[in-house]
Amino acid sequence: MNTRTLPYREALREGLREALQRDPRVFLMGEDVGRYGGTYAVSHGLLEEFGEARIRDTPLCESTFTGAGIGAALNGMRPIVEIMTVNFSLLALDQIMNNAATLRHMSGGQLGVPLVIRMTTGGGRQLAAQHSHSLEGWYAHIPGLRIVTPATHEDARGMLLTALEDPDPVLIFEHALLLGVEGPVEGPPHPVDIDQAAVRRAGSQVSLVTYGGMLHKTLEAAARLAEEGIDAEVLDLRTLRPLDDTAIMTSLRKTHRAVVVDEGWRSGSLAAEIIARINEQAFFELDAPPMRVCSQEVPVPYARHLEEAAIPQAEDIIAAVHQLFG
Amino acid sequence: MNTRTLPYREALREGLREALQRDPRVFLMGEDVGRYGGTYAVSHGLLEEFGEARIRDTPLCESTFTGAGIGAALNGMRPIVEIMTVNFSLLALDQIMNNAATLRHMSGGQLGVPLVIRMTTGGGRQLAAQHSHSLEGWYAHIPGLRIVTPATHEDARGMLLTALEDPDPVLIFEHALLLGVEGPVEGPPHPVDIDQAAVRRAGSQVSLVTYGGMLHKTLEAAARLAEEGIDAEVLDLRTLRPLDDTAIMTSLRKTHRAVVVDEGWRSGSLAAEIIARINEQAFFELDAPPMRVCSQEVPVPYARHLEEAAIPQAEDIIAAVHQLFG
Amino acid sequence: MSAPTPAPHPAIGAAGLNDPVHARALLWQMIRIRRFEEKCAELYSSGRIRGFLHLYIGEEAIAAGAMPALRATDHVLATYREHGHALARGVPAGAIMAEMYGKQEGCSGGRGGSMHLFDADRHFFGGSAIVAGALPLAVGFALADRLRHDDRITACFFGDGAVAEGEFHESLNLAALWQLPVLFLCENNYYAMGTALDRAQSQTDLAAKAGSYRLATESVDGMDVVAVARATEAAVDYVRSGQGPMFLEYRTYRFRAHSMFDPERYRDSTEVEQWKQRCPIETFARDAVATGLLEASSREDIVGEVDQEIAEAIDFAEAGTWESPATLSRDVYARAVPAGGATTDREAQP
Amino acid sequence: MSAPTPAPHPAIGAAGLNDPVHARALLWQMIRIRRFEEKCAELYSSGRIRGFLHLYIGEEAIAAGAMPALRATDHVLATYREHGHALARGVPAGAIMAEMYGKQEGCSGGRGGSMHLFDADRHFFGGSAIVAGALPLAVGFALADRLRHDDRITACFFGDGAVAEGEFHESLNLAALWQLPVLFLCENNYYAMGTALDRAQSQTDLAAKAGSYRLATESVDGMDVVAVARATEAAVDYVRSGQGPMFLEYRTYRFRAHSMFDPERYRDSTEVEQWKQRCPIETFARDAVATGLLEASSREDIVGEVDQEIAEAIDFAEAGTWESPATLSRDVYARAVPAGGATTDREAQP
Ligand SMILES: Cc1ncc(C[n+]2csc(CCOP(=O)(O)OP(=O)(O)O)c2C)c(N)n1
Ligand SMILES: Cc1ncc(C[n+]2csc(CCOP(=O)(O)OP(=O)(O)O)c2C)c(N)n1
Ligand SMILES: [Mg+2]
Ligand SMILES: [Mg+2]
Repeated sequence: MNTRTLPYREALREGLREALQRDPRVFLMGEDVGRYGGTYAVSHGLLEEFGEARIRDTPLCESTFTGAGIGAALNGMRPIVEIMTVNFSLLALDQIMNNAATLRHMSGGQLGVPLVIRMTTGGGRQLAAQHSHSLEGWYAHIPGLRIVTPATHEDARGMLLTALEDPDPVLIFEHALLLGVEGPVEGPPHPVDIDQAAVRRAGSQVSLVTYGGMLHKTLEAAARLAEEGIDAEVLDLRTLRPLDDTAIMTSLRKTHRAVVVDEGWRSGSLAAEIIARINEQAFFELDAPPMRVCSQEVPVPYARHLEEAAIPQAEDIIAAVHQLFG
Repeated sequence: MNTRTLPYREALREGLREALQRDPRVFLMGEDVGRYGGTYAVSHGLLEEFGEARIRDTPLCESTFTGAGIGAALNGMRPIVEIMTVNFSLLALDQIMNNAATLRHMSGGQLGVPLVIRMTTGGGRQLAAQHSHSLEGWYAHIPGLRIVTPATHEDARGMLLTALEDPDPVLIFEHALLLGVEGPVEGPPHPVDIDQAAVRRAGSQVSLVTYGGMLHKTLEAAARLAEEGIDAEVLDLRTLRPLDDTAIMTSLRKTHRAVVVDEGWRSGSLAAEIIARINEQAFFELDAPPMRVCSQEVPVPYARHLEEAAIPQAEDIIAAVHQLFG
Repeated sequence: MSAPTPAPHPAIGAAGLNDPVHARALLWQMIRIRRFEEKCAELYSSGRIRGFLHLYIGEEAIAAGAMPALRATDHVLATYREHGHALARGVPAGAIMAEMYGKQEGCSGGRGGSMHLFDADRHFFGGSAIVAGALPLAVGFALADRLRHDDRITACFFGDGAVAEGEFHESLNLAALWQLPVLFLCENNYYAMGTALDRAQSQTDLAAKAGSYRLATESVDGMDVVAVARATEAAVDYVRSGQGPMFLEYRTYRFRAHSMFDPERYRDSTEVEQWKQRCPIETFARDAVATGLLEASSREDIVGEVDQEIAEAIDFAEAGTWESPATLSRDVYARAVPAGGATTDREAQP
Repeated sequence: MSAPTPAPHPAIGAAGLNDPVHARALLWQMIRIRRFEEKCAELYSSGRIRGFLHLYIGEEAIAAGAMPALRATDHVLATYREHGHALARGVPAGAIMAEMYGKQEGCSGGRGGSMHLFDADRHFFGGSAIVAGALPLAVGFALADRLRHDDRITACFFGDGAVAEGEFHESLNLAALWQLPVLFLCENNYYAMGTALDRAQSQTDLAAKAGSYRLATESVDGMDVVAVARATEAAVDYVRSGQGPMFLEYRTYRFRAHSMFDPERYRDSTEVEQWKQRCPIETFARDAVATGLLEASSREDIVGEVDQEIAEAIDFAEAGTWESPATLSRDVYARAVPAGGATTDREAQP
């Protein structure tokens, strides 16, 4: 296979370009996606390639351009709405929850909202409390949405294409810390299966369940644990709603121990949901109570060392595993 | 003690009146709180008693009147913002999460937002998908907020007074189904302790952990279980953030079994958080995996029988307990 | 505040009509909506209809006058006060009634109720219960048509209360900036629940306010069905011609409470009575008969016809079936939730 | 679009001044802000400052001219581009610099960084990183003062980009409706990141747009520090006199990129160069010297003074201390979390 290495940002762009080429109904809309080239340069060059009609810069109005994406989707298009970052998506939440997520059911199945909303997420860049949210797990509470979190380059490129085939709204959370990271993709852009979680590292003694930006810290932790002789399996959830319970329980039945690693705030985290499901579906498989490594329950602070203390680090994952075995 | 019986709505009103009488810094602001008398007649009569300056009707602009409440709180007042229902609070979520909840920490402790936000919550009145949300458990994810859910008349009246003494933002969720229900209060209005959960029915065999509108269905279920010889304890969480872990674990150490009853959608529910905490803090006390009874993962439908099927009912709680003992 | 005193005597629209068929159609639609809703109110009292119910009574001239100006392929969005719009758009009365009964034969399968009437085939994207929440959708509908070079337009009805919301501002700006084929149709009935217009807006001239976005605007007497029809036709032509969006204000009044729960403390009955003098049905029927456009008996005939239709609608609703709770989770997603995916079972599964 | 070509030669504000002390103070503040930020850019490159850094370079006349019009007890809110406002408001340069270093001695204890400068004692409610997010707060500040019959006013700075957001609309309406003492200060630099004003607003005359809320409006050349000062003084007087809110637009330009990450593909360098000809520092210094108001050496003297202050600020920041992560959870709530309450411990506790 033809394997190439490229930054995550470019993998995203390849996915976008492919999507725009494949289907004339697809267009990209959001703040500074065009002339600026995308806040994080993800859409750089696409305006020149596809023109203003399909690469639409919007004014600052998150609620309305998201709602307009819903309307365009209802009316036959396949819009990709970019909300610059998850932090601004709160302004669009009414549209997302009350319109995008409800219209199919509320209309008795007559309507559908095949909309893709992309946004960057996560902390780690010293952007402080209003710019460092990790809310993808929180969004996963909402029925009617599909939530995906590409952690690999193949997923960054392919999940968009899969999402565009989905007749329902899909939210894609792209971790900002990954944008510059290099990684492999194979062959031309193609949709990827988003229904199933992926074992990113097979192991037998403990299941480390994670997703998105935390995958890399978790893999790092697993590598370091391996040096100590602890064989950890790393499961990348990929889709946070609906969760792939089968994959989680399969891993757990092998390892009998779990640590869930999640950048969201601890209380009400996706990690809590996973622990609840483990209880419901595999309680008697457990050798020890499942644990979670989450963000501290504070608005994320600016200072580097404080931010590092607020967000899960590889050390925290290792410490949790030690506790589990200790 | 002087015990009176009155509707929940009037208990809320007594709390409001007392708050306005006690402290000239207190004012009430929101849509239709004045001339209309409150959408649910909670504030009926207060305009006449306290005047337009302190009972302020606002235009339809949830984000801005909530933000204005934050600003007024920063500037020495003790505003009570009424968001008519939780459903519209999504429009104000940016102000709640990015300003109210962060300013103290982000300013290094210089600022404080002593704001109270009240809203009705919950389904059960055939108002369909956009008007039946139960998001209080979801709000409990946000550090910097306190979330309270008065389920009794004493709490309906007193929690507001306690909340106004809090130097930080407090969100009060009043279940719409309770408004017309009669119940007792004792003596004159007074603040109530909101730090601790309350055992509403002592029992020894299973802990039913709940809050808000679900308390009454849970008590009903407990009463019916008692007839079968199952002795259930009912714990009313009262404050959803911060959770009273001690009370939960104390009950669990007694009963060794738990069912969490929560009107929120199942995935990512507060119930999941409680199960995760039980795992973390009392795993080896468990005789069986804790269970949860939550809303179905659908936008709440209009038709009565469908809505009833979507929202937890006493029968569902009983069935869960049976399963636990079965 | 008080609502502005009505103009002494508005130019009666019937005077501007010379087609008796058209006149009868307008009167028929207004009476049909009125009688339908009066029946709804009864059915609400008897518990057949539940939830919230917002009556359009007094405002019928708008839906009746405006809707015929649109093509069947245009898109229509409205609010929770949308029975009249649905009826005028051609959604069968039986399907609407069944929806309010919560039956599967309802136009939203019984899941939406009064506030959420939908009919995709008739491009009726109906009921929205979040004030101003449909405006962004309308912008998106229009954008899609523009991108496809389709000459369909999108009409979005909303109330005066919506004008205060941020989405109004954002939506008018976006539509004007991108010159989209949206027709913003503001039903100004001078109250948002209990809040009078001048207690909600620093600028109570809503067309002037809308004009600040540099789009075409017009205001019209919403109690005059012919004026509504003419103004809407002109607006539709303007928008369809590609000159950009337009804002049209209908000045109207609701004769009934905001919803079935409203004690109406915020306005006094003399104001209501004053407006009732301008009842769109009374005035139009009177003038159409006076000018010889309609027979004196027309009104009675129409009542008979529509009452028959409404009775059938009720029969249809009564005979309708309840969806089984077993299919409750259907249509949350179009695709079945994948194996291993989120469980939607209600009981916990240990 | 292109930004509007600058007027041929603006009326130079220095001509309207006759107080050399005042002239020097204005020049001093502008140069101080400029030099401070040039140093910030350097410190960013060397990694001492992190996160986002938005420079105000080119826009200094606004903060320098406007801030002295306010009383110490008035309230000031700004955006993430607020170093200049903080400096002009009297927040010590050392405390600002230490904040950007992330030190505890920073004006927000190191938790806020460049975008979140706060100084409660100086009524500087500073940095807000959600565009338009501070406007509702400003309305609330003003409401509180009005309720207490206090004659303090609230000044809220924001950019042209904020005008498109719903909260702009809602806030101007509420302030005008309730006649609150808020001064809306729009720094129109013709771009919101890479989006030019005429690609964001259907109405690019922002004062005209604001006027649609029926409040007083004014536009002024934001490159002319004296014009800024005069217009702001008049606006402050107007608002303090209780006549209601006011909207004041400063027409300005940022000479640098939006933030340190911006490749500036959306505007061409000739446009930037054209505006640089109107540098508020250059033009004012030139004219003040030409009219004899200031010595030719003033500028150099001022640079010396402020560079000294900035060097000390850096020393202060360098010497500052890091907050221990052990106190990270402090100040999430004012009260300690009650026993049994939500754990904030990072490791799970089985
Ligand atoms: C965002 C939002 N806030 C509040 C409400 C509650 N509410 C329902 S209708 C209404 C008044 C709307 O008035 P208007 O837009 O004038 O329409 P009308 O009812 O007069 O037809 C209010 C406040 C809501 N549905 N949505
Ligand atoms: C609600 C929101 N959306 C998007 C952003 C990202 N963003 C930061 S600054 C900015 C441009 C704002 O422009 P303007 O208001 O003109 O201020 P300027 O930067 O020109 O001073 C954008 C889009 C944000 N911070 N908040
Ligand atoms: Mg109205
Ligand atoms: Mg700008």
